[in-house]
Amino acid sequence: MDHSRKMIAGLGSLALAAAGTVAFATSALASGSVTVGITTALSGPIAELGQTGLQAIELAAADANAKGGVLGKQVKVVSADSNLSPATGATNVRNFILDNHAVAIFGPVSSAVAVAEEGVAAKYKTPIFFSTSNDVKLATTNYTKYMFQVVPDTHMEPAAVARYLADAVGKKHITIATITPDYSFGRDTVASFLKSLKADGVNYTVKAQETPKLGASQYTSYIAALIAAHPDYTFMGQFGGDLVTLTKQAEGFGFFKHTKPMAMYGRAQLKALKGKVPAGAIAWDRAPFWAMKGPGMEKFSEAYNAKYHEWPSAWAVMGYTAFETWAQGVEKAHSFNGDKVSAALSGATIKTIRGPITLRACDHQGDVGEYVGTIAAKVNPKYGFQTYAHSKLIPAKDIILSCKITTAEQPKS
Amino acid sequence: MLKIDEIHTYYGQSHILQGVSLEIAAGECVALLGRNGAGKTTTMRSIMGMTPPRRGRIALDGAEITGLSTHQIARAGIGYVPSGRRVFSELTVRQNLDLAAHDAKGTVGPWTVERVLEMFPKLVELSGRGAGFLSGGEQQMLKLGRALLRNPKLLLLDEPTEGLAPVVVKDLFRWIKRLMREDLSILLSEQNSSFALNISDRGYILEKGQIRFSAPSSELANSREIRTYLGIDSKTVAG
Amino acid sequence: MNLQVIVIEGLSAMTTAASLFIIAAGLSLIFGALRVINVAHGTLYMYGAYFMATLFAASGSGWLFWVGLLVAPLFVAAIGAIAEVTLLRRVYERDHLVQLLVTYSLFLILSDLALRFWGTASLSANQPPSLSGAAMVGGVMFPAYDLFVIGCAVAMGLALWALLGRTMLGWKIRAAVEDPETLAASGTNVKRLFTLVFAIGSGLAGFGGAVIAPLQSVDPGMGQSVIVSAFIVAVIGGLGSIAGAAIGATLIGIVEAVGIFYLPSWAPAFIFVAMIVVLAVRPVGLMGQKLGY
Amino acid sequence: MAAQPALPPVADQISRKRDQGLHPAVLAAGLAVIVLMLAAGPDYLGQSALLELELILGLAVFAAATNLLLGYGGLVSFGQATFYGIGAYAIALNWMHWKLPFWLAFSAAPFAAALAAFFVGLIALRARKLYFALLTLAFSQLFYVVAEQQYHFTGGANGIFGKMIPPALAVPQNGYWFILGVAVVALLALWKITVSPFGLLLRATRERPERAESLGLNVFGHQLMAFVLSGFFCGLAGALYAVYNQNAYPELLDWVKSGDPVMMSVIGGMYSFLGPVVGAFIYEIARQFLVGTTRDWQLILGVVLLVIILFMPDGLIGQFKHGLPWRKGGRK
Repeated sequence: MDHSRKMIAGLGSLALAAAGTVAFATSALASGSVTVGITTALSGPIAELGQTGLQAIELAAADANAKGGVLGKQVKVVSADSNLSPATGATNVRNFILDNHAVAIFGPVSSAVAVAEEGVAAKYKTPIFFSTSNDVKLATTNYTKYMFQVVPDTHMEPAAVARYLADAVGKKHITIATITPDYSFGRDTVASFLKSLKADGVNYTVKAQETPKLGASQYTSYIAALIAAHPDYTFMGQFGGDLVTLTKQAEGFGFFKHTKPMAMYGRAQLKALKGKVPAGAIAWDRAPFWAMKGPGMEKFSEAYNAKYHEWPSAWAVMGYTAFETWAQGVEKAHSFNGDKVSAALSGATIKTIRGPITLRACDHQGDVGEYVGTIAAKVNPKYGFQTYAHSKLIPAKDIILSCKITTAEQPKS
Repeated sequence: MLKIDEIHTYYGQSHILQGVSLEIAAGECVALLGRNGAGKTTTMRSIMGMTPPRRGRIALDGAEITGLSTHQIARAGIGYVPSGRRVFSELTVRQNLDLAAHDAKGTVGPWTVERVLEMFPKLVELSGRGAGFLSGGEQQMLKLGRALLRNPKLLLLDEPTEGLAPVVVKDLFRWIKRLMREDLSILLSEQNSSFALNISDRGYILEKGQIRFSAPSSELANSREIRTYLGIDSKTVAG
Repeated sequence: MNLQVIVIEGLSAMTTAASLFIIAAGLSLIFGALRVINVAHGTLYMYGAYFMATLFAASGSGWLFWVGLLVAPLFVAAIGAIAEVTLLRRVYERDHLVQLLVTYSLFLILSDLALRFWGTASLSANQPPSLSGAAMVGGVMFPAYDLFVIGCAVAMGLALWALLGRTMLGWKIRAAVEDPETLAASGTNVKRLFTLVFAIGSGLAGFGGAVIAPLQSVDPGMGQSVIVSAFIVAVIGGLGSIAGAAIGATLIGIVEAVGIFYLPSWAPAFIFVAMIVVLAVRPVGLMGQKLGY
Repeated sequence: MAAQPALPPVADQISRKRDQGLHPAVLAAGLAVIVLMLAAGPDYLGQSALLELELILGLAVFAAATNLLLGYGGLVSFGQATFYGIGAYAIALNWMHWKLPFWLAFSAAPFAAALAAFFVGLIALRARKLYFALLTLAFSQLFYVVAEQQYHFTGGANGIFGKMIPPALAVPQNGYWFILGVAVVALLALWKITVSPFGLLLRATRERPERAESLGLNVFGHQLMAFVLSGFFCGLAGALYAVYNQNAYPELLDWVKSGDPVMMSVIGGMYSFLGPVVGAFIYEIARQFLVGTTRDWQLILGVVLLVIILFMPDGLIGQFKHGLPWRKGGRK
């Protein structure tokens, strides 16, 4: 047929061009553009997580475009608010893929939305990159070969904190209380934390476990219950604004004089609390730019600060990393095709601003470590908030679940 | 004093007043008569701007008041005594009066809280009582007092005898007579036609939203046709 | 359970109750006079908190806190007044559903505008130095600021009681609740009175936000998370009744505290159960009156 | 429902007030054409449009079922998502725990929702107007909190995701036709209910409850029946959602979700049967469009809603009947 002959001719000439000089091929392709989609929380209580992640991905796309694009194509970023609703998130992903012809999806904030989006992306064989939500289920029970997680999962993160604590307390007996949002993230985190403590041989007793609802505005009754428990350490699983609220209210009780708090104090919380984070608190963060070494990281945080007039959150650092991961996957596969990109990234090692990341072939989890440290007493003059006095990168190899465990839970087919 | 010219008033889709015109001269007491649902209360409410007419005009002392809101019409000099138990039942008697006096600030005229209490001495002893606990006659005093505090030029009395004991009706008769002596213009809507015709100078008869007759009250009272129409029993003429 | 725990639990229940009352009182006042359920009330509360966080973040010196406490309510009251004049005034005659949807639209619009003005990040207002730290109450440490919040709630309750019971404005509001037409016939500009009531109710929300701001993270979700609890408190107490709101807030404060202590995993469900039980027994709320709505 | 012989006058009065829009035959023909066009959808619509339609068809049933209470019964419920969510959860929970055949779960879903509606209605209908609305809201939140907390049973906040529908339905066109078929049948059944003696008596309870009561009509009983029927169809709509998206999660039970069908009914017009259906199409398409194109979607949605509420009191369908707004210049 005339039509197919034309296509064959076209493909042939393309192949010729590719086989010819690389420079020629690149300039020929540069005329086109390609779209990636990000749907995340852009309104509501945890919009900060989505917003900073989106900003970083836009910055990453701009950086890539300035260098000639990905595989010679300029990258366009489309975004939409998931409004924290799984249905909206899933529909957005579908629309990105079907209507905008998006070739990659970047992940949402809450795990409920992530699970919904993961399914849709897989249905349309489009790679999806999780850089904020970190539910271990995304890579186990809900695993699809199109997902990649470049953030420590809900097992790794608390395991890192447990390891840090184990190193600090040694053989001493300690009492622990936990307070986590009544939400799958909170539940999984606290369960993994306690399990990891046991695995690390820590001699502990749990005195109280509280689970206020996500987005609560009053914690006094919970704090009162915690005070009654007299724990040596209090593991606080709240994140975002909830952690700010909890810290402020607990501070008023003088609670932190009697217990050592442990929580995910990131850039936003440190900034919002303006020097009022209890000094010596054990804090962790998936990607605290101030504690991360390397010229790439420095360049990124300066550029981010110059563009958005704020320092990057962990969500921003990882959003950038996610984009880098996808871009290198495309370069390796030499294609935007989802199956090819997925195959190229599976087991690959990617160069990112935070250093090399290897995406395990068994579950596509990146071998990213977690940063754990103690909060400094004083505000860092350059950044305007308290950073860590001491910090440690707990490497992924110490905390990541074995492939045997994760693959056992993956769907069989 | 008040001139109503061809007003049409609606409640939703239903056409209640179909071109009502009437006039009240200064110092005159005019009765508005008719059966239940003839449009008496709607006429009152139209004047007060509570259910503004869609067509026609109303003028007070030559100045048009159609389209003004209720409080502006009240401030223009019309006092309104609604029918039924419409006192502010959660407030005390004294608070009811003070509230009206506060609203009347700046008006010129003889009526003050003291003078109202002089006219209705019963209210003095009741002043601390919740207005919702008053008897029908006491509430009538309070409503009248409240309206007078405005120092109005024109007083609208909507069904004042409704639900009152005969002895209180007699009191009411005296009060209205006294107000007439003070040169207050009054528009009185009544079911109790004999009461109304006895006290008023002129009368209008409303039927189905239209004025059917208008004549001096004595003439209306003497016409057998009208008496039959209004169903006046010749034995129960009050006053 | 020892005495200390009882004291702390009791005080925390009161703090919860206080902050609920602070939000619910304005909602109930507006409903009482205007018969409108204001879905945007939580958002107005958020505006108060944002205002405080913006002002207080600028310097952090103590006196600005007191300025904020005065100015934030005025700022929010002005927003409320504008909303009343441009939107709500048009729908008093329509049914409740329409009014509800108008305030819901207002909620959407105000939430979006807040995102534009203040961004997505959590802001925070510090506690003024004079009120930070812990105080000793009944042998236990309790946050001084929480005591201040309880004090504010009591002061607000008393002020509303005095306003409604002792002032001409209060009498007029109560008269307007009962019979706006007759009130207008005595010469009161009822429209303006309604605007004023809506502004006062909004101002109370703004005051609440400004008071609570130093106790929590000020972020785009804060209006949404309080509005349902505020409804529940106002409804349990009986819509329109300030005393009812106080009782409802206390009840919820106690139910929550007890629930958290004994059955933490079910505690969030308790306030809904409380509301269902109260309304099943008294369909108009504890202090509500049977009215034609 | 016992149709008392004493009642025809009320019912008759109301039936005369029925939709005086297009001639019924024209309307029926028009609707048939629309349904046929929808049925042929896979021939000319893209995949994303088809999926969008699947969602909207379910929502249309949800809105029409809610409007049975709202427009016909005068009962404003902010808790219909309870039943929508139960419908979806019935399928998801069966898939996760009991593994009974899908068709059994699908058929049982509306009955489960109706049963829940019976108990909720029994309590909520004791309260009046606003209190009723807020009580249904409280039930909605109660179910929401429970679904979020009973982690091991319901999957908690993440909900349940998985291959819960038979492979035949997972084929995009089959799924679409199935949802279209069920939705059309459900809408027809709902319409039948609204024009039945029961539907007319229900309107009587809305328009003149005292009169209806004095004529011996059991107002509470009728309202409860309406609540159960509405719950049944909301549950069916929820089951259609599970077919469309193969999941169930707590947000489906939230009061915000309950607000959706109310909004759709008001936008489309709650005093005509098709109003909520039209509202569902317009609301969902507009919302999708705005969310996808602008960060300020809440602002625009709010303004659009205001315009409709303030200037089109009977919704878009009502507006169509009364004449176009720019032609008549206000209705007052």
